[in-house]
Amino acid sequence: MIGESMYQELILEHYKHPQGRGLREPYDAEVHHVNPTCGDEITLRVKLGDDGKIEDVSYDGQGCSISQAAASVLHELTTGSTVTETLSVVDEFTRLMQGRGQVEADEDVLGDAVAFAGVAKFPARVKCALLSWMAYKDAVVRSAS
Amino acid sequence: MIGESMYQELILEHYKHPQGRGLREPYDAEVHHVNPTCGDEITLRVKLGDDGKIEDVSYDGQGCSISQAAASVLHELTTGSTVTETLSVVDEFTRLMQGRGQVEADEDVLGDAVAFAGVAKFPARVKCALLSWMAYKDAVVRSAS
Amino acid sequence: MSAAFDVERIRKDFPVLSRELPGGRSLVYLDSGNSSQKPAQVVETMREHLAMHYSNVGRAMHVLGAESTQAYEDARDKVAAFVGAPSRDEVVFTKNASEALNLVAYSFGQRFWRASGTTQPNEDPRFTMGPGDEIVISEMEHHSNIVPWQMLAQRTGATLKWFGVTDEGRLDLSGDVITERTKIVSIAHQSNVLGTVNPVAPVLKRAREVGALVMLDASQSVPHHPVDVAALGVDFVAFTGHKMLGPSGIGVLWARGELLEAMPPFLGGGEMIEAVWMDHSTYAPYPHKFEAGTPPIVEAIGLGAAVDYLQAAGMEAIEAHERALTAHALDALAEVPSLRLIGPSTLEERGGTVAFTLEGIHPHDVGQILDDEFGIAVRVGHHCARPLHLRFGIPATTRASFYLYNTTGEIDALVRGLHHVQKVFA
Amino acid sequence: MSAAFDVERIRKDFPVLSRELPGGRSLVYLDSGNSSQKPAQVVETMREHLAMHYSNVGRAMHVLGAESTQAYEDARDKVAAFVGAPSRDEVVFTKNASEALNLVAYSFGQRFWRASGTTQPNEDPRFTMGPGDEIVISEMEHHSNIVPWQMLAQRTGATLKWFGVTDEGRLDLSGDVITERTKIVSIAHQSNVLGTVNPVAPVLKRAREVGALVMLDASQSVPHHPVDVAALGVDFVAFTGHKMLGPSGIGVLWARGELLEAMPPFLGGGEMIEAVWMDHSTYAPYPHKFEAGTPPIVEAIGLGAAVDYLQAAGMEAIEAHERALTAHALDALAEVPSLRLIGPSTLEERGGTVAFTLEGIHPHDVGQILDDEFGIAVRVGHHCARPLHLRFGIPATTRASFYLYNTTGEIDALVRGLHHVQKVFA
Ligand SMILES: Cc1ncc(COP(=O)(O)O)c(C=O)c1O
Ligand SMILES: Cc1ncc(COP(=O)(O)O)c(C=O)c1O
Repeated sequence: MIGESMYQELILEHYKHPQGRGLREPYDAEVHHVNPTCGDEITLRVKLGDDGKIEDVSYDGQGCSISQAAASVLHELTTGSTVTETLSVVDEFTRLMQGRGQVEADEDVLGDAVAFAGVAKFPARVKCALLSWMAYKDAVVRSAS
Repeated sequence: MIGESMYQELILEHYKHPQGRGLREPYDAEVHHVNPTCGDEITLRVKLGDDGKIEDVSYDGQGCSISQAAASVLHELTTGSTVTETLSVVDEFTRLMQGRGQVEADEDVLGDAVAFAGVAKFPARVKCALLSWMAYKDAVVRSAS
Repeated sequence: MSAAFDVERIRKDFPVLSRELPGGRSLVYLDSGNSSQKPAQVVETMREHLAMHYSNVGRAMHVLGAESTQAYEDARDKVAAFVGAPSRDEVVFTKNASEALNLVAYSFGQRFWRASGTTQPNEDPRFTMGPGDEIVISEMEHHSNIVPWQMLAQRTGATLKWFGVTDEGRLDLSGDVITERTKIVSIAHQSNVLGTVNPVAPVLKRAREVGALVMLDASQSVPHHPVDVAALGVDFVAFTGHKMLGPSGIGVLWARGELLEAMPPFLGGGEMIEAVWMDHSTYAPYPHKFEAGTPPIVEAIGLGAAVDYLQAAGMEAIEAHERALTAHALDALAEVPSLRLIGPSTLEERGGTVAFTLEGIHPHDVGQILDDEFGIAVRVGHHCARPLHLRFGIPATTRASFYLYNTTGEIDALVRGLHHVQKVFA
Repeated sequence: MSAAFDVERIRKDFPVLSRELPGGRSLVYLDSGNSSQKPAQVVETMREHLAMHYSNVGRAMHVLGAESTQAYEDARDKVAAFVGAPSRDEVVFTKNASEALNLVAYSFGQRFWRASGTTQPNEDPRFTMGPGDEIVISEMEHHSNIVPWQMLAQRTGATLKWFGVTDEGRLDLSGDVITERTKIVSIAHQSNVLGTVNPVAPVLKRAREVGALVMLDASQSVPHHPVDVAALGVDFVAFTGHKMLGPSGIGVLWARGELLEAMPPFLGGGEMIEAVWMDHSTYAPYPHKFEAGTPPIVEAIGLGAAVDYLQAAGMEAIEAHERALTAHALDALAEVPSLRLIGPSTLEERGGTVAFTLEGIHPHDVGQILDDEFGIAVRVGHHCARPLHLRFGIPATTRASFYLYNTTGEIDALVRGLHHVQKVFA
């Protein structure tokens, strides 16, 4: 990995001890996303609070450690933030992932998610990292409408 | 060309002073061949003698010096020889031309036609050199039948 | 020539230009319109990648895979920026310009069938093609921009039409060639024989009026002029690596994203798919949808290095240098007795390609003697533009074509050579 | 391993094998089934040609044109001899194996139209294709030998059928897949996942009984075994340069001459024509008929150098070396707990490609940790054979594939690496 491991401790930590995993009620929207290339899957639910904040993101799925850890980090970063805030995190994360290793991550925005920076060099893994995040964006749009 | 000129004196000599050029009567077969790639053309007539020898090869055409000189040399080498002899010369000439510069010419068989050896390295010119010779072969087959 | 453009320094980057040919001749390379020479920077980039960083792209998840993928995709970025593509994803790598032209031609008139065997017509009206529909090209096209369209017409029953060429070697726009039936117009940006740079705007305007798509064969323009595909406003642009200091084996199709989206896939296989079942498949987003199998990886990387080189030299400077060479050549050739220029005799809207005939001497002989005696490499024949030669009633021409590394001294050598040729055949 | 085969000496020819990866790891390259590394001899041949001898082929009439043309056509001779082609002209250069497979698929069911617009059906019954006709492939094919045939079925309304795969990873020849309606059978010579070498004779025999043509996707066999196309007796063989020590950007289609003669052209353009008029063209004899535009010149020359290298090493010796590596690997991997081998577990009719899963650990993670921690390059995913993975009910596998430069020590490193992976995810 061009000198730095893709498997940051943090990613392994999230993989082995996923945060917020499991599908919970109530929810405003549920989506099911699949990565047809590698077979990774995720089912994800979003519950909005009355204050414009994300009350809960619950999920279940299967796939490699990158896709599973990404969902766990997503849960941590979104729950309790406003929809607008979380969408800008999603955008920044997407930018980082699609930057083919040439984009500087904005740590202030991304928090723990910067641990995924090393993934960006592997186009085949980028989709794993983005799977839950894209599902989340989709779910937010649906729950708002 | 790779050290030796394609334009041997002999080729230029035949080009400037073509042997046996012009269409003559009588003849047993007449053919018209065209090289569609470069536009070279030849009309060629063959007259067989009673002794199995070629009595006359007469021709007219247009094209580059290689194609014109090749017709002149053809006239010289075939007239007065037996059909069988000339066909083996044609075969040897064809082999030389299609050998991409890697075939040793048999001087005993080819006579003056060895001057064309340098042409073999240029696929685009090989057809110029072969035009009249292929026309001759064609005409001989037709006159025999 | 501009002070900033130091041709002697440039020449040092091209090893072959200082090569001694067999027999002790030095090389005068005036055949860049056929294929250009390669600077050491391109050769070295390819060598280094092949020797130390090579692996397959996209699919590999290891250091070498990451390095190759990054270098390959970087090359796409470079090419996209070089021609002003609005999006890098609109750059499809092919093996040459011919494949790019065929890819677009094969996009039309593909009728899709369901597994059950009932016809499932291709529903995008821009890409249907059948009897009554018309395809427009021109009489000055390279065979690679003629034959794919002839084959399309044969496959679909559509009609092939073409712009004529004036005596001066310009596109004849006078007639009513583009009609309401026209679906696609495909013409050369710059002719590979005449040097003529064709006017894109009026053709595009007329095509837009009738709702036709427009493709430019930019094989001879992208290497020699600043080209901005967005500013041109056309739909498809094809060009080829080997004519722009890059290696063989790599070409480019640029197309507007929404068209790449709408087009059916052309070559099927690995890397162009999203998911495959035995009985059907879904396809990857463009550009990968059109890049089946292992792409020309090292070749794309070499092309990226070529683009770097061209940009460092400066496309405006290159254009100005070639313009000066062309002016010199037009003047000098005008002095050669019985030389007939085929193509524009002024500098207006023309590039550095000069084709001509010498009375009574076959171009094959001209080319070969120039090479034999002086090491001057020109191209002779119909230059893959036989219909254009038929139009001028000649089987062949001699063509000298210039690039950033050529000098006026080399043009003078050509002129001396032509005088000698005339002596040999006098 | 035979005494004559000195793997350490071979390794010295591959510069990348002594490369230090970032972080100080050394490289263990077990991904040659994806793409092979290149010996210095290939890299240097290409460098030298690009720098000092390059020009376009066929059409150029000067020293460089002659040198390039000769080197390019020499490469064709070498490849033809390497696979036992009865005639050098039966070797068509493509950009990769995928293009070769598509070229053949596009030969079927091309209906030709006259300029007048009336249908002119393709008259050769071997190449007609329509509803009722059948195409046969197998479930173990690479996407590049699936998608082109799916697209052909869609274009023509023909039916796509396939051989299944047994639990042991062998072609299931039990059913009646090939029927009187079959027009073409296209299968892998060696599977790129299972390593299985497929039995050609029974398939060919059945195909001949019903008058069907047979194509072999030899992308994974030609690099690793002595292959003689004439002895095999099939009609078409596709393979690819980058998997056999050659560069990217070059592939090969071999086909019987009479078929190349009968097939319609695929890509149209320069070099594949005999003569062109605006409204129609006549085509060059094969192989040029199928090589439109500037071919991958330097890439073919590089492939020629690769063939030289393989022949000097000896294909029998390479095969024996890989067989020993495979034996070692099958033994060693059997010791890894919860490792499931996908493909034949014995050496019989199989090559040096070993795919497997580790219970509870996703192959993506296996591959990445092997790379991260040990510099071991394997391939993970579905290896462009998704239907085969669906067949085994798994989304992905880890695949190690061997070549002449690999050692048993590298396989031991892989096994140690797998134990480590299991620890990380324990
Ligand atoms: C069995 C098989 N067929 C076809 C291909 C396609 O080859 P290429 O990517 O060179 O087109 C490959 C390799 O990717 C392969 O392993
Ligand atoms: C105007 C034009 N179009 C198309 C081509 C074809 O390019 P390629 O041979 O790289 O496919 C050429 C060059 O040969 C050309 O000059």
